[in-house]
Amino acid sequence: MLVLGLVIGFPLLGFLVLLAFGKRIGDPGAGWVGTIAIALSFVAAVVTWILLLSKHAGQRTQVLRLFQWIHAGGFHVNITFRADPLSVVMMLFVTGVAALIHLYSIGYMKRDARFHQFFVYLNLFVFSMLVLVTANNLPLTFLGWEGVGACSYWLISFWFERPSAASAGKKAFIINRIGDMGFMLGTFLVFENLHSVSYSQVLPAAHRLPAGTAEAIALLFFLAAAGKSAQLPLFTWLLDAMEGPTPVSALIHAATMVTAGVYLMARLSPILALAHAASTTIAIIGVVTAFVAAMAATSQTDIKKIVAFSTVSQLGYMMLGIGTGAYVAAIFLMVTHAFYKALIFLSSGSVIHSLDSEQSIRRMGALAKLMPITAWTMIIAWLSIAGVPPFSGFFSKGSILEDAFGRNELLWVVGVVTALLTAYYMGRLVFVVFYGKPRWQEVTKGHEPHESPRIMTIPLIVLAVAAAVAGLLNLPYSGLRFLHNWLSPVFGSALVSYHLSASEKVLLPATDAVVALLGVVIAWRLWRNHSERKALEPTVLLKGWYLDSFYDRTFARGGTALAKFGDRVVDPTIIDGAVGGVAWLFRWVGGLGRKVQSGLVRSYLLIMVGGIVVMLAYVLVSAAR
Amino acid sequence: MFGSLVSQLPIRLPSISYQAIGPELILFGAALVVLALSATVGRREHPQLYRGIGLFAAVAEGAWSANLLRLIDQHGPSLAIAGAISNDGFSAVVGIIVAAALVLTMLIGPGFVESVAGQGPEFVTLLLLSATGAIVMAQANDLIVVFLGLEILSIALYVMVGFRLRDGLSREAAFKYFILGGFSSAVFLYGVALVYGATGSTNLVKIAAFLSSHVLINNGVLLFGIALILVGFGFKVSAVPFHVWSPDVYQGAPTSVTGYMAAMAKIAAFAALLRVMMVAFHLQLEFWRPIVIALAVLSLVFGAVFALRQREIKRMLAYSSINHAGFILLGVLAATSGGVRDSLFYLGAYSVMVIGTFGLISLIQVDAGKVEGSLSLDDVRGLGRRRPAVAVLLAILILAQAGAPFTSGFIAKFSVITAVISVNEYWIAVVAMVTAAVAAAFYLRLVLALFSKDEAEVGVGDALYPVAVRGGSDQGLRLSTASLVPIWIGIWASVAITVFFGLFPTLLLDLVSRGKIFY
Amino acid sequence: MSIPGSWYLVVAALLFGLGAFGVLTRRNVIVMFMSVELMLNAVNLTFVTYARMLNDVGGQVAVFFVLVVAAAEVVVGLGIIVAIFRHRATVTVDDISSLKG
Amino acid sequence: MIATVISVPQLIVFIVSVVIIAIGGVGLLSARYPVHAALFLVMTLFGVAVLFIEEGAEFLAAVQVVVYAGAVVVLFLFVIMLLGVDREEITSFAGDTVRVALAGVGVALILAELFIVATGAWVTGAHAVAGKLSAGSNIGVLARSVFTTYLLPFELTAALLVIAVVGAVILSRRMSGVAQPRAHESREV
Repeated sequence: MLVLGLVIGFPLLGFLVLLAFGKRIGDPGAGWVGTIAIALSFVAAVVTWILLLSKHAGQRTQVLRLFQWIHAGGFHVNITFRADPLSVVMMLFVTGVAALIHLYSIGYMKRDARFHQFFVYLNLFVFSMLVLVTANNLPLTFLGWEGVGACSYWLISFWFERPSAASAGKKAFIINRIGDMGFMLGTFLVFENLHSVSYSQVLPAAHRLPAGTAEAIALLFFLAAAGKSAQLPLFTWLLDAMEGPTPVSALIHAATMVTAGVYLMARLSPILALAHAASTTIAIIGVVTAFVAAMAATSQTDIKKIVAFSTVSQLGYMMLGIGTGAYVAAIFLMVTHAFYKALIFLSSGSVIHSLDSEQSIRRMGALAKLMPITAWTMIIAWLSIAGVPPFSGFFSKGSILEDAFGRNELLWVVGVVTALLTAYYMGRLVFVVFYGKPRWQEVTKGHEPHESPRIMTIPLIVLAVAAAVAGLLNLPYSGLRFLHNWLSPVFGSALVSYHLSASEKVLLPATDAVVALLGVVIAWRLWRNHSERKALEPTVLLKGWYLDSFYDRTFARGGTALAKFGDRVVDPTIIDGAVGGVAWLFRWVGGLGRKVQSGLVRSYLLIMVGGIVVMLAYVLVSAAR
Repeated sequence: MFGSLVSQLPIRLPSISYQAIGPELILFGAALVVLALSATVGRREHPQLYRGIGLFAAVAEGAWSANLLRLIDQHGPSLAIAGAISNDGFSAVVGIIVAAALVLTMLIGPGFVESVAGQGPEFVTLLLLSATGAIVMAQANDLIVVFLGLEILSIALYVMVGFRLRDGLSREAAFKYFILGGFSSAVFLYGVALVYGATGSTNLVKIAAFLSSHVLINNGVLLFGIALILVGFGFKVSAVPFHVWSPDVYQGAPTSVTGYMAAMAKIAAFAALLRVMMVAFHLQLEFWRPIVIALAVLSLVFGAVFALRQREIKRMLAYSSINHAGFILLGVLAATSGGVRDSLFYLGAYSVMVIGTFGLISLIQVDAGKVEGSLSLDDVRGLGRRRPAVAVLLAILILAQAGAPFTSGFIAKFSVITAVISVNEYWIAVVAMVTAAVAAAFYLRLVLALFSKDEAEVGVGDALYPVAVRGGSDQGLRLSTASLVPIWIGIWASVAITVFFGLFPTLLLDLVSRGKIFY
Repeated sequence: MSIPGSWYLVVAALLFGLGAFGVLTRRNVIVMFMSVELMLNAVNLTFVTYARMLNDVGGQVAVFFVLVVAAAEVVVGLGIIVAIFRHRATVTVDDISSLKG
Repeated sequence: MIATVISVPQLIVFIVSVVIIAIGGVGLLSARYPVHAALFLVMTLFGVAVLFIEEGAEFLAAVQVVVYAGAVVVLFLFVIMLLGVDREEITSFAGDTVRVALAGVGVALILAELFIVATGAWVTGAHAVAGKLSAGSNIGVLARSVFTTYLLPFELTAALLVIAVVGAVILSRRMSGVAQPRAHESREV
């Protein structure tokens, strides 16, 4: 399985080369080096896939062992990578989408002062992501998990000159820290109960876990996944993350990194299958996230915010799939989503690029004639995400909703309503941006927006084709369920299959199609000639349900209450966010530390004596029998 | 009458295992050689000679310990010299860690210290003597020997902290360290006295034997003694609330001494703490574990939180070392052989990186022409442009301290947390991880400052300490090339070791897992 | 019948407390240092008392070592104090507080 | 009743020496001049030495007087005179509420100790390990123990004393560096 090493090795090589010589290679060259590295990695991934395909279905799990990493008593961790149907699917779409986005970035980041550095981070990111999806044990997955987190942090604040970019990076960092804790604790629990952290040993032995422990492990890992995959209530960071360059949003915050949580849950499906309560929780959180984010998306005016909320919503769908045991459907949606969401982002990027970094849809409009390729690819992406047959979203979302229906009708109802909203808000985006009256004159100061260079449109076209036809991967007819047949050995008995009656099998997809078309029509009726409708854009939704400011208030004000020692002038930075509040509390305690450290020896002695007295009190308590 | 007869009998000296006390003899002997040479050759003519002897002694000590470890693996551990010291894997491994810390300091330290305080044999001598104390503490199988080792180490450190005697900050640091240290020594000693009263011995093995064969009806005095001993150790390792000295002393001491002190005091005190608790008081685990938990949790939390507000880098690192102490205490409170191993790993990893870190900070201070006592975040802003090598190396070491993957710091944190999980104290593991996350924030702040764009705001550090600086006369230090070469070797070695054991921790884990305590 | 050991122990404990109190309250660093010596003496008394109660020589030997340590500590400690005084002309502990924050 | 159990002369010696210790200790705490404090310290040391004798530690009593009272306290006095710091100190009891609270803490500490000590017979069962104290003359037994069981600690004191000497040399040598600020160039001590 040496070729697996190549899949991971090429991005690493690209990273190292760019790190060492990036500055010398210069503006377009560095981008090409990065792109080629990823493209080669994609080729290697294809070879891996073919090699696995040639094997019998039961023997498609291959492990590449490099060396022993940690060995401490019973605890050992090897640097081992795993090629199995699941990780190959992940590898293929990660490297494929990443290669296209690299190509696009060559055009997008042109003339940026730190052009080569951008590709250094991007290659490192792809490497980390591949480590994440191919690792054969939890600690190594965690390394990749941290690696993508760190790259995402750097890339969000890539334009750190903007203060908002820097603080957004910080927010992403801290919220992901909350999730990481879940990951580590989950790992420890797994090790405590199964005496191993290797997937090869843990997953087949998962059934030995006591039910309660399995629930706990599932919930802890879901905490990690919720942080990374931006589920309620931890999704606020993803919106701020849009401060990064658009290719970053496309690659990291739409196609790959944010889906890592879904991948992790799918990877741990044998444990999840034991945890019924946890699964139900995940399904509910998923569907609620999907709905809430879709509602919020209907009112945004920043084009990237719309897409970001849409991403959160789609991730909610994936978690719904995970929660209902429809792992294949979740992975299917993940793949198709990677295509159409990357496409939406890149198209938006193309628009933003031609409008000199303008992001408000209020100042766009009538761009379809000027940027035909961008417009058409965006429309394909819209129809895909809306679930209009026969575009890919129809099949992938349909299979999620089918299993949701099998689990509980209520989940299905919410899911369908969300689908309607999805078709609607994306339609709003398309009509307001590409049709209606031009409103961009102010921004462009006279000159007309023009189509992006070819290096940016080629990835758009490729992704558009993929988004349109990706449904072929898993058609809902017994012989044509390629992805299902490919993946089912991985999930085995964990995969839940619901039996639907013949009429349901016809009615459910029909409902999906009708709903999608309905959403398209409504959007057309409402937004064809309007760029603003106050009644349909309530502030509560524009502000993302006030979730962010709710955090501001609870944490920041809570902190303030603690410090109500006459200090009425609240530092303006406190109201900077939930993180600000917590950070402020820490700062306050830290300031207390500086007061304690008065420099007076006798005060120090007093503190020490205080410690001794407390200790002796404890002695008295323990000694008195 | 019979009594007087007995005392007439000739005294039979116990057999002395020179092999077991080889490390002490090498270091102490080298110190005496340096002193003797300086009297004949001339004090300041041959600074390189003294450093060379010191370095040689440190390496020899490490080699001796390694050989000792090999022999112990073959022939088994034993007690030596009338049971006063324990010749076991644990002491040999600690001997190796001490040697590593000493070698790095021998490379980095003298160049800096002697450029401020004048050249001479004293610094090298004190380094060797203090390391002798550390080895004694690691081997000690008797509370009296622990105390003597502690005092040898501490008194040498008091003097080293005050080595830049012409600077007010250094003198003040020495004084504070001394007076608080003297107080805590007295408390520690009182604890020893009470344990002696309760068990009839100061010998760890004999205490354990007594406690396992007798049930004390009234165990107050024993517990009292254990608690006071913990206070003494808590002071040495700077665990909250006995940490109060460390920010001041870390800041005031010559920077490379700070690194050495952070490393060596922790190695020695934790080694002795582990042995005392594991050997003598293992049966009292239920009693002392909550105390250690309290110390650990407080150190973790306050070390991390107090550092957030610091702009003074050396003080920030002092708090970070308090946080580290909390982590190492996790291994102690586990009180299992795994916990011992993980603590040793942490100590080894931490010592190497902290000495390197402070070496780099010394370099930055020399560059900036700063008083050694102060270096604020603003002073290092944009260092990545001016001195990329220094900035990158410092960033690596700081990230290692934060526990970044692929550095030994990550494995260290990971393994102590595993140790505490293995005794089912999950909440402590959670606390530790949360504080690691909080700590990551201030480490990151330092790293970001190193690579940020805007230049330094001038003179913040100077403005803060007008009084203190008055006594000194630091008109920009200059380092000769002859000093710079070993300094860079030491720094690179520290970074290389940190990264190497991050990539291949198994080698170090194998070593420390041979460090079993004999009882 | 001789005096019970516990009486000596109580005296020692009181002496230790007095010493600790002195370190905590006095402002003159030399007197603070003397108070530390008082604490060490209390420890010595404890050791000797236990030695008698246990009929064991170990406690007395310990005192012997404590005396040596105390002597060494005094030499270095007074050296530091002299150094400080030479530069700052103060032995008032509260004045020695430049390092803080 | 106590008198019936404990021999009267011993009791008198005990009480007298405790009184001496108490006066010395309290005096040390409240002395206004450092010199007085040093003298009070000597007084306490003498009291403790008497207690040592009463407990059969004659050698230690001698060492206590010679080394402690004779050498250590003289060193203290020497430094006090050298520095000329024998001036009145504002004792900290006045107007310092924090220190009063501190005093409370100190007292609590002592009371806690007393409570433990008062709870009684904790030494039951412990055997002499290092050697019987009653096995001969005090010095003889002590010497035997120092050169057998405690041989290593005894040798370690050598290292301790070397450090003290080196430390003293360093701390005092630098004094010359102050007189001539450029220490690098000043030739010798």
